[in-house]
Amino acid sequence: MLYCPHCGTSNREGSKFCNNCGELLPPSFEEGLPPEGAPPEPAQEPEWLQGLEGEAPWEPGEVLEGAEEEPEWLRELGAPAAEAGVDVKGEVAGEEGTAPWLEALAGLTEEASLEPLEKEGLLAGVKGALKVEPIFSTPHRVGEVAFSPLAGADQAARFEGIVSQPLAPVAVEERPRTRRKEVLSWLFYLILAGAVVGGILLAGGSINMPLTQATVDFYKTVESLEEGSVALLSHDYDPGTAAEITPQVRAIFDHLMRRGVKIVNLSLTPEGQALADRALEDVVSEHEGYLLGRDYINLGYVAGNEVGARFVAEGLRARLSPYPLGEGVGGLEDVDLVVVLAGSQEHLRRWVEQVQAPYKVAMVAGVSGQVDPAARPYYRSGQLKGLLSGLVGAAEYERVNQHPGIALSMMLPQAAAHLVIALFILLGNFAYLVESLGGRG
Amino acid sequence: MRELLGTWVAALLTLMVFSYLISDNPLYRLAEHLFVGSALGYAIVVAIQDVLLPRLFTPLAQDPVTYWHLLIPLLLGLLLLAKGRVSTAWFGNVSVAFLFGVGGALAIGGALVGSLLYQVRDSMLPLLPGEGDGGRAIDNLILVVGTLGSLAYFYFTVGGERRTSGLRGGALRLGSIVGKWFIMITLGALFANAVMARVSLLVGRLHFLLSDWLRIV
Amino acid sequence: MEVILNLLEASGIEPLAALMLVVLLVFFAFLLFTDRRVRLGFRPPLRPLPGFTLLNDFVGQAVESGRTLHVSLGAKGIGGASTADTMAGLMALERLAEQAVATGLRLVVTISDPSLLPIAQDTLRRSYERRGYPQGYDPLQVRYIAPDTIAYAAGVMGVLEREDVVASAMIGGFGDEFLLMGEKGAQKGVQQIGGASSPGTLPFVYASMDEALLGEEIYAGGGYLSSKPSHLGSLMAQDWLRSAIILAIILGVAIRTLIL
Amino acid sequence: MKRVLPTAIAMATGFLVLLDFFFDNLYLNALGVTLINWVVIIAACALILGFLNVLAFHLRKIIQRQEGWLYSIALLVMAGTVLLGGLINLQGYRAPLVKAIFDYVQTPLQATIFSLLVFYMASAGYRAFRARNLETFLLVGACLVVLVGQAPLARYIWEQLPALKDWVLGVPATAGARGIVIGVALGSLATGVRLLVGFDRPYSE
Repeated sequence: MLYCPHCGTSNREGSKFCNNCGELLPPSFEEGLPPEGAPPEPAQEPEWLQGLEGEAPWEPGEVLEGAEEEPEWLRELGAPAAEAGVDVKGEVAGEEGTAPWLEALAGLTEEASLEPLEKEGLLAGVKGALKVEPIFSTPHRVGEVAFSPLAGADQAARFEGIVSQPLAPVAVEERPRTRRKEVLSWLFYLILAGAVVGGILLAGGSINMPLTQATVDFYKTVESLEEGSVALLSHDYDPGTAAEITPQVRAIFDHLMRRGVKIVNLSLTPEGQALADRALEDVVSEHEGYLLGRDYINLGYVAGNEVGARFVAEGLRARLSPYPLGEGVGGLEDVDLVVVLAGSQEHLRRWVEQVQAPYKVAMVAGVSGQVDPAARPYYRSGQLKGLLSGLVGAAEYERVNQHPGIALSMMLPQAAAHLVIALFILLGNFAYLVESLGGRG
Repeated sequence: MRELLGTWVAALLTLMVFSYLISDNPLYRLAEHLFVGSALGYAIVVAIQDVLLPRLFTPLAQDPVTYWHLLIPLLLGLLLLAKGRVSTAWFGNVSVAFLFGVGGALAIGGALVGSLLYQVRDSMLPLLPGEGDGGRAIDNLILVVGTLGSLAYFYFTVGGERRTSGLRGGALRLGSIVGKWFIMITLGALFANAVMARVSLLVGRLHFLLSDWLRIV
Repeated sequence: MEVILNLLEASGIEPLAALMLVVLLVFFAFLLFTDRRVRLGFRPPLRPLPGFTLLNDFVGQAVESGRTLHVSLGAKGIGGASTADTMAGLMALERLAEQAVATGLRLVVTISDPSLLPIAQDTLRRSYERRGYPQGYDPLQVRYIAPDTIAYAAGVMGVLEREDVVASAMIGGFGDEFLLMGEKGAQKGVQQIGGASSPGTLPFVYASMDEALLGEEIYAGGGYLSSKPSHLGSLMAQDWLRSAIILAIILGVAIRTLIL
Repeated sequence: MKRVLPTAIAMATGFLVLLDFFFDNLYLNALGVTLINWVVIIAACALILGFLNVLAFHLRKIIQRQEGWLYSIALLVMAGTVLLGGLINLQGYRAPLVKAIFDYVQTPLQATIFSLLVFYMASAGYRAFRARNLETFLLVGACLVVLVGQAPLARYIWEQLPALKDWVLGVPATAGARGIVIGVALGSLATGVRLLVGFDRPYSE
């Protein structure tokens, strides 16, 4: 609770201005105390009860709203129940007016909510349980007006910032955006971009990447495919995740084509098929003799949201029948490997649940790094025979496939950016520490 | 030639977007509007080519007797367009109601079959997985406690009833405190987890500028 | 046991599906019961949620007519599994629309799924009519931006950047693009409330919003903001089912620990 | 009629789709798939409605010469170009013009705008991830471990770091995420049920 220094009204934690008089409140971390002469807070009342009384009294209008939302068939059920509990006067009115029995209800409710609260015994524990703090102490921006890691100057600037705020209930927009704050964020951006650019420039050819078992399993699964077998690749990503997945796709294409595997491509995202086309064009040019329609095909986008994967499984034969490649493929059971390239957890889950589980087809996945925690359980349970995750997975695959490509050269800038962001977070904590120590002294 | 021109266009657009980091400016604004426009156009093209033609118009035109039922979504789609005029708006409520009906059912199905079933099942872990596997035992204990705690954190109507004993209230309070710790760990870990994918994206863009465009690397 | 399984097989329902059906029916029974109780006058005490407390009087804190209140209904729509998230956004919109009408703030609603367009417009129109100011409703207050989530985020960033936004509420189905909008709002000093259901998005909600609604909390809007009886009843029913699930997990853990 | 018909339709369709979820019956499955297929078709029709909305908004901006009307022209021209390019010869996104725009305009723009997220994560991390108490300390700690542990070559910083990262993601973070996901399931279950029994009728006047 924050108390307004002017009128004594209590305000929500983190409020910038008093709800009653509109005056500027002290920053939230400096706990405000009720000024002398202010009406004492009814402390014995739990917070939730205040909320109830203050915000949501039962007004006839509201009850009417409730009545309107009640479906007819339930209302019929409900009327006798209401009659049993309440003294009903008159008939249930039409939809436009307030039903008298509901008005009666409203009265009853008001009484119910005004019942004196148990302060001891059973409900004592209750009161405590409800004192859960306002969920997360979201850092409030007023406390960070200056947005600077330099504590001493920071204090002054913050004070200045608060003082310079107009004392009107206009609030919000006047959160000062000082030039310094902007300059600081430019500095951050510059350092981050510099780290990445430097990493790209410094990165040599191949880095000695450690290989993870999931990648090796992926490789082995592809390696075990015989010439002429069929692999189905589902490109379920968009340009937002393509930076990670396209390098995976190139490495996988390269490997599949060296094995002489026929490749069926499709996509459950509208953009995926175009991205797949582009990767295909590039890789096919390195492998002579791979013919469109005979050795590889892109079936395009399969719309269907939740059931897209099921549409694919059920309609594969029809989709493939116009092409020479489709001759030997009667359905999903003739596909030797399904490769799911998922930019989101949802797509992977659909493939595993709607295709892998019912059809028991061999499945591997290449996913965005972000999907990795969700994908790993499928790999552990054996539903996925191999898993590539993120750019790191692509780099590992390039290494095990002995065909170094773009992913390996991106490892250094990737690592640099991670470290820089970690550094910023540490810096923020350092600034906070210095600030709070300074505030105490 | 096409490739070269394309690379230049892409590179310039990329730089226009990065200029937004300094501040809002006309170049970024142009790039933003071009992007929104092309994304919109593309989505409509995809919808026509991959949905409306193959799933609606082609079957209807070729074999209207077999595919008569497709007239229903066609009608519902047209009714939705009727919402554009206030006087005919209520017809459109039928299509909207249809969408809400299917959506509500999918929400229920997704919640029950998609998450609840698997998550609850996976939470039932043995606390003594076997001899000499102390690490797993501790992990499982943490998993169970964390799941229960973070679930208890979300109680909305705690304690309104007289049946709530002090013990149960205390357990809930403890649960929600522990739950909050776990939720905070989750938020921190997932934030960092998201960094990886986006950094790859940034590296990809800068790599494009340095290698495809400037040809430095 | 065997009898039950046989019976299930005969009726074409798998055991797991049957279990889920039971859960659904139990929940439905809870809901009917709690809804009735609330209608008869019982008011469940609600845990305070700062997000909804702020939302309830969102624009009251910054009244200056002519400026903009932005409401995002999420990057998803209706008709799919994220329908529930979108409903949460619509609940908030209902409340905010009335506040905007009352204070004369300019309301901009952005959507990314065009199926939402008629619903968002209807919600707005009704709010204006309820306040006796139907001529104030403009269908173009609801802006469809683009179906692609990044394009949507770019469009919303444009709104936050240039349209003198004083407050912004973003509740619904979101992915990572949330942070693009949220951080832009934070940079511009916009008062923000946000909520999402996907765990991966929550850190971004937490990091960029003034008040965050996490996960399940977004669905509670009807109960917290409008005190709709069926929504209050539903919150109670959710809690009962939650207790049942907690007990089930404890039981499952005990069985697996003791028997295995 | 105006009220009953939409409600009945919502309840009936929802009920049918639910039946498909629970019963493994050939006809019900086919019906469920059909209904969802219809949703896909209606959503595609809704795109046209959406396009009209965009058109109306930007045309008004252009006609009234509102601030930024030139950009509106750019937006409409771009959308129109892609649309016409795809509709001519009905080549769709395989049309050379659409393909070129997708490859050289849309993809780089989408990727670059999304990559701004990294910069925003850096500034949000600096501003919001501060250890003020035990809870936020856990937040920051988990974040740093995963952030550094996930960097390629992290094992050169500390041999055990990747394993620790996997533990944080796999044990405590999974537990928290499970609680959140189960909660969300409860919430969307409740929302869905309210829609299907007609407590909530956002489609009705």
